Amino acid sequence: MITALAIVRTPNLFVAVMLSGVFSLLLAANFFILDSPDVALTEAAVGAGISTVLFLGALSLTAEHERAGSANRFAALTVVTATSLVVIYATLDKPPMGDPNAPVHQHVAPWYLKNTPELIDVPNIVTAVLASFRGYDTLGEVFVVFTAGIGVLFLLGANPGKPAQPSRTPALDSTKGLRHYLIPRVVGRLLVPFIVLFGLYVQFHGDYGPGGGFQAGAIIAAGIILFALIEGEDQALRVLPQRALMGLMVSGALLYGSVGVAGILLGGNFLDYSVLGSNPVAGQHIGILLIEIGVGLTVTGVLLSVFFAFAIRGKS
Amino acid sequence: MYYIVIAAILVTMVLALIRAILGPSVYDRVLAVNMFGTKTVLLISVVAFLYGRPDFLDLALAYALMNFIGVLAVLEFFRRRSERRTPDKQEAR
Amino acid sequence: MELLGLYHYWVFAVLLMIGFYAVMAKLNLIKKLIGLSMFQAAVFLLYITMSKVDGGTAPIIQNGAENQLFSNPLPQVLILTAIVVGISTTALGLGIVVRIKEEYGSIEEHEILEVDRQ
Amino acid sequence: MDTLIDIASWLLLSFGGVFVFIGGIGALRMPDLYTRMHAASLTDTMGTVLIIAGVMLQAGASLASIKLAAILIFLLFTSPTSTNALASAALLSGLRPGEALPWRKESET
Repeated sequence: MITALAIVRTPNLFVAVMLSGVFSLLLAANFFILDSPDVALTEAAVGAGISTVLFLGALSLTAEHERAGSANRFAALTVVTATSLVVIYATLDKPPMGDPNAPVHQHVAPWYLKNTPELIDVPNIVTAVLASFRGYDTLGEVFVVFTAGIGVLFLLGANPGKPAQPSRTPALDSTKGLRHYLIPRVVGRLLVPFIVLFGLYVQFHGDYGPGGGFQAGAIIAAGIILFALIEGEDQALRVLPQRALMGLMVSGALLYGSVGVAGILLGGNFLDYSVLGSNPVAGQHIGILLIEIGVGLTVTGVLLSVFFAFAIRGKS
Repeated sequence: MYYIVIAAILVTMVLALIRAILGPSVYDRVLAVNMFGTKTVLLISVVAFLYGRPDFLDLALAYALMNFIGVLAVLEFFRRRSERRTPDKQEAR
Repeated sequence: MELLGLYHYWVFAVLLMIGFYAVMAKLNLIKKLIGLSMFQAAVFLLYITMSKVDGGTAPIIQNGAENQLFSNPLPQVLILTAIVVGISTTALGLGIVVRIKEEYGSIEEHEILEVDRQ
Repeated sequence: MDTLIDIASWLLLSFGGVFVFIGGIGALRMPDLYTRMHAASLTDTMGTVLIIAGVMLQAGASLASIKLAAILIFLLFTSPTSTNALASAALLSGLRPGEALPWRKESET
């Protein structure tokens, strides 16, 4: 099932992008089978939806056919085989898959599993570890995402102050987006609110089932991208101007940081939520909720502004 | 019983994958990818029941939505490309 | 039997090497990026494989069920964030590629080098 | 009663599996895009409905069934839509139905 994907490498660029979409779907299904629904949800939302769209956006800006072959194929192959031999030799030392006595399962993980119910009382342990025990890490990740978003905006120079050429003729405007396909348009319009609603559900249900800020951000962004595909980017930008997206990014990151600072002000440590509520457990709940919202806002903002940056670039 | 269904879905996924790799035209590939996506949704929902954790159906829902968005994005990409190549094709239609 | 338990790691190794090969041998920058994301995916797969426990179930506590064996949540947390970070770095890479295309008129490595030499 | 429901759901599941499989073969073996589309849409509608109905019977009346129903509705909305968009896009790009059929080729020669 998984090895079949080795074939993904071969054909032309466009096909490669589509096959990589398939690849990430497969990968996500595999994650699901390996008992990690949270990760599978993220991979599905990010890999299958958004990265395909982004790659396509970049492709439409560049060439879509790869030109003649690779120069130093032989050298590359040698290096690759050598490395793969090393890697496979290394895997021989690994414990067999699913072994409960493997070293990974002996370190801090049992402590998380044992103490989550009493300290945090959130059913989804992944969320608990993500937002509370390892809050610093997640803060760092959020800022990496944030920085990457800003980097793309710098590179593609999408200037939020300047509206994208208002002098377009209306006749041309009516062909923007998938407008002339009636049925997709109607159905898509019908679906957009449901997708956003589903994203919100994932966001706030993250404590109990698979979900959380990262996934919800990706899903909501995908919903709005669908809107942009159907109605054309101009329409979408009118609803959600880039200034607002910047606001989303910044406010998400700030929310996360300020929760941490609030912990200090209330007498705890940075990112220590226990002091936020009347008792520690309630405080943890509030903290996790706020942080997930912060993460969701940032991810939505970044992904959308990257998408719009590509889209606008493509038109001018 | 679930296993038989899962096997059927997996085989179909492989067939769709072959079609996606062979596919003479791009549209064949899009079709195969779309089919692959729906099969993944089915697979997830059956596996969720096999594992006895039916609360993971959210995943299948997310897959269904993402797949749709992906296919629409691909079509939009084509439309734009053909517009760029032959700008007057719109009127000819 | 011992070896069968390792096959997931081999899948990981093969994927990793395919990605590696694409990054090194392909001249097209977008192809390189796809290879890079495949490399990432292989690493994700490695982590998630490690988190699996036989007979365990996903680490979400169900009401009414006692003493369940859970898979390890820690690698899952790491990968969850890594996926999102991965897509944003890929987006950054794509942004750079688009700029390169605009400056050099090509996304093939050797052609870019030629333009530089002139 | 329980066994009855079990049998019903198993029947549905296996029929669904059969349909999915047939559709898969069809999508691989059919001669041109439009016929392939027809085969693929078979798996999308018949297979999906049967399998999800079978699983729903197993789930009984619970939140899971509601989610399954939502998945079913979404699939029934989206997959014909994307197939339609695909067909119209292919038609616009100048791909005519029936060109690759074997008898058409024979009659031309």
